[in-house]
Amino acid sequence: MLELQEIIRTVMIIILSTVVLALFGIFFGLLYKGIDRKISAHMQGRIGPPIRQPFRDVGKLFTKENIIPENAVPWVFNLAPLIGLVGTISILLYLPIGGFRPLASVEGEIIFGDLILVLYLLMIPSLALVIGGFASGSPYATIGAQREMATMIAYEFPLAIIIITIAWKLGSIAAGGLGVENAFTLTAITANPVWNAVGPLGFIGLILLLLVLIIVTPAELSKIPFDAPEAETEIGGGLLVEYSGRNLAMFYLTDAVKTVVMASIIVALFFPYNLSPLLGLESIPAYILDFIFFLIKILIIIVFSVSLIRVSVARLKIDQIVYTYWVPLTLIALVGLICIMWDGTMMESYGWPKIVEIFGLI
Amino acid sequence: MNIIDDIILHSPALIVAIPLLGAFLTPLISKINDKVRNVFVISIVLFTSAIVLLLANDIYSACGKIHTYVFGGTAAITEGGFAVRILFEVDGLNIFMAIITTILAISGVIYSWAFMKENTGLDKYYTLYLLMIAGMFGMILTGDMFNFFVFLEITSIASCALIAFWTSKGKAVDAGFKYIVISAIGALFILFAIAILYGQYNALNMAVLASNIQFSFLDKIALVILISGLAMKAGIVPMHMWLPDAYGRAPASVTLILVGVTQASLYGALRMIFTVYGGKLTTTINQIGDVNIDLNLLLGIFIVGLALVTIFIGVLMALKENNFKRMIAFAAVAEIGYIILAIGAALTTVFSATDPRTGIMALKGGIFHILNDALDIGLLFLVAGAIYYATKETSLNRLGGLARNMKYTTIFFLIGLLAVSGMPPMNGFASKLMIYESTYQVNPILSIIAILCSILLLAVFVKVFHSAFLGPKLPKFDNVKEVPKSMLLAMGIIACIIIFIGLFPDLVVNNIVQPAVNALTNNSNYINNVIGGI
Amino acid sequence: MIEIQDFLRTLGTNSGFWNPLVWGIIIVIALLIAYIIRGRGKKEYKKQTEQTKVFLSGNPELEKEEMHIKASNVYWGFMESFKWLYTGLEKMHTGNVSDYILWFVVVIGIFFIILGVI
Amino acid sequence: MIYNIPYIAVVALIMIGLYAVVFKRNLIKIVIGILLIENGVNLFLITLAFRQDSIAPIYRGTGSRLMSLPVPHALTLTSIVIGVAVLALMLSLIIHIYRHYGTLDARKIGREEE
Repeated sequence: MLELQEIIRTVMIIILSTVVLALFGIFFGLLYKGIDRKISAHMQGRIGPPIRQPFRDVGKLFTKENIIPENAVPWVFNLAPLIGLVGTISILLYLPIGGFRPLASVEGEIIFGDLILVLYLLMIPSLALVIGGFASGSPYATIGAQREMATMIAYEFPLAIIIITIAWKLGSIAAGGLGVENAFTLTAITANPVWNAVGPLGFIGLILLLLVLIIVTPAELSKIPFDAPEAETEIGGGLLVEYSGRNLAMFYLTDAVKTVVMASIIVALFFPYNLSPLLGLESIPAYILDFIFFLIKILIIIVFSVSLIRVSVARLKIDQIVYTYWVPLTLIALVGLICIMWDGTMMESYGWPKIVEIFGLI
Repeated sequence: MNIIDDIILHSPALIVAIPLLGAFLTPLISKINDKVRNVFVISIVLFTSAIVLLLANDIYSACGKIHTYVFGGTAAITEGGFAVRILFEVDGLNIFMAIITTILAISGVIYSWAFMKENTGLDKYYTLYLLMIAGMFGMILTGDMFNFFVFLEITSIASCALIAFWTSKGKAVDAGFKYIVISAIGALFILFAIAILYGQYNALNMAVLASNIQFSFLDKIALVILISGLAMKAGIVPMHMWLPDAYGRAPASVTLILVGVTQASLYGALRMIFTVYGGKLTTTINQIGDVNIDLNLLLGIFIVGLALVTIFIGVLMALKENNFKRMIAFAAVAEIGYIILAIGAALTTVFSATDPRTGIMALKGGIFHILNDALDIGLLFLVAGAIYYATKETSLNRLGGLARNMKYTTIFFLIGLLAVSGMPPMNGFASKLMIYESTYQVNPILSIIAILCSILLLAVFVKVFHSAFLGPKLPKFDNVKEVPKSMLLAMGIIACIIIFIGLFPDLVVNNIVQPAVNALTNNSNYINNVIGGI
Repeated sequence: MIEIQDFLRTLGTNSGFWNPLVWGIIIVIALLIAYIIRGRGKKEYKKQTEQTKVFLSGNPELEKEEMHIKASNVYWGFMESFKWLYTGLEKMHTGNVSDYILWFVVVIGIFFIILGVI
Repeated sequence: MIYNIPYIAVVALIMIGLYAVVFKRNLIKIVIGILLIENGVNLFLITLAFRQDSIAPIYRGTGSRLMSLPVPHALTLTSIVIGVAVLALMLSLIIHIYRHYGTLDARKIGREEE
């Protein structure tokens, strides 16, 4: 039974952590955006803007006029950017940021959200973009918005496969599953890293899934080659074409926070390891070390899934995006899923060793 | 013994009798005045609802309580062991469905006031409307196979006449004809199956049948026909094609109740599978070569296969459709798919002795989704009706910019959009979460397809949001005004319930869904309540 | 009977949890933060000027009806990728009541084979 | 063998009815098909009630003579009544359809653009 005092304590913790995580997300999102721009500029042989450029961009946008076009439906048009940012910030609460447990949970048993919730919340920023684009009442924005929606449908298929596969590996009571309680919660996923539980076949499956997730990320973030919704060269910024001033700044911030969110999800699903147990550290030094390690992991993932891909590939057409995700990538993800499912049977019936046992890590 | 106890004692009969009586009084009352008629109809429905709530309170007061009402006697089985008396047996599942019907009926009648105001022949409209509600209550509450068939036909006839109510439109009449052909054949096949069961066990009573059933070859044929017939009435792919026609052409207030009718058919299928056949499903084994397969597994896999096809084809067709109401109808098909997905997944695991938890959770999700589906789809149909009322347009291609003129309708549509596509914090999310997080134990592919199609549903309704509500202000809709208050009230009632369920899902699951699931999984309770009373 | 604490309970599914109230608190706080951030921006713009006209790369604006993208043109990219699927689906939906019954008979047949014969 | 003939007739009636519903274009013929199915089902119910050498269950005091079951007769009566209602409704809808489209071909009705 929950006591009143406990309820108040939980509510206070949640309020406090929302504030902290909102600021964390916005600051590091913009910072990573700057780093990403610098790195991709270097890859193209340019010097690139300074790392603090995104902060300046936001500052500049706040001083610009906030135009509401005459064809727009004002209340939807203004509300969409806010909802996008709010939805993105709320995801951070459910993720294990910096190697800690998800902040929206009470120590021990009570957890308030899980991976499916995160999957759905991830749609909110995209949905806000789509509705904002539709609400602009401009043909360009409408085209961009419907492309964003089609992209969303497209990448959600492989993303769902990845998330369900990992949860299945942990939670299934059939052959190969670990039978972990609450397999969809991120606490359980970080406590039982999937790599430790698979054999050679499952290892291949996980690699495939990781690969697909890395390719899903740029679409989730509307980056080249999957930025057909924005496509500056054909439809002039697409769904953002009528946005300006502070509304555009909100979308800019949403994008920044979402980058951190996506990278954190990849970290939580595939790389939940911490350095501190290895070095035998405890309490505050351990927290600091883990946090820094977490930031580095995020940076590496952003470099691989955003900077590298967007520099090296050209933009795809919208029907190509849908096809890419629904046919080749879904097939790869399904192969990964089948590998992981067979892996369990192999380990059970033929006694195949786990991959960690092969490398002698346990 | 006070009057409340008396009412509760006779409530199953009253719930059907009052709307039935009201239906045939309506033409008389309409002679007086339109206002009086409206007040009369809503008071009939409200009175029925009050009795439903009293009965619900009674059922939920004790765990596993079943209210049996025998017509013309006290014992269900006469001396000499003939189970010929008609009886109504109300357990957790029945009352759950009755509550859904109540909500739909109240908001449907309130909505009709303004929505149907300009039509003639409203006395007949309300007569048929009440008849339909009475038929639905009968289908839901009855404990007798033949009675089920009779109420099914009453509902079909009333709803068919209502679908074709706008006889000035050729397509409406066409849809009505299709509906009556479908339901007549479905009902006749169901009667055939009932006759097969009667021929073997000399009983029409569900509980008596359930206690005697042997699962002979004839029983299997009866099961096949029963499930197929009810599945057609529930609109499961590939037997769903009547549904967009009927839903799309009927007046919106009628469509709302039609949603309930499909749910009632689904309830019938659940009752047949889990209660009538439930006791013998696991002990019957089919042989393929040397491999033995439990019948529940086979049945579950078949239903899951149908469900996946239903979900997928439902959303894909909805994505392409440009007629607002037909589009919602296809979405309704997909939503029904979620329910039977959960039921199929539950069938495969719920009877297992080692770990029934997954199956029970899936069943909970499925039953919970029946409620959510009725509310979400119902709300969207009401919104579609409101748009039709205001603009006289049904094609999305000719709409646009209505968010400026119809603010409240837009908000209700947004609530419906979020709920039907299962976005948090609406009710659809809670039940879909339960479905995803239990069906993945059966096979991960099930939850993957379910999640994907839920997002496709989101895309479907975002398209509606764009083409009907957003966009530039169209000159031809300059004079469009917000719909009358009674229509807003009807939408508001459903929207409030949606948000309430969305915010307190655990409360609803524990207090309303759990008894329904217990009633399904524990059919010996249902049987003993009748057989034990000899 | 229902108590206040029942309202606060988290929905558990054996595999995960969902508490809408906690999410609601997060959303309210985050909305507050976002609103404060948004409030630091400039509010005004020049109404009823060239500024608020729709951007069409300099092309003249058409009539309002023409400016609204029709519902049947939305999701072109998706339809284009799955043309083959949709042609099949459209062939299936003939709109004949006879075909509806045919499907019913087919389903009974398949179901009978699965349940009765096997 | 002779007692199986009604059952064969039942199956034949239902099959012919289904054939008419599925393969005939004319709406009236579809309705006739439905009626055939209905008659088949009714015949089935009646056949179930029959016992050899039995009398109608309305006589009392006939000693030990077998009575046929009364319940299926009641069911059949109800079913016939419902069937008449459905038939009337279908025919009235057909009248409306004929007024709108001037044809009873199932493949030509309800196809107009809105």
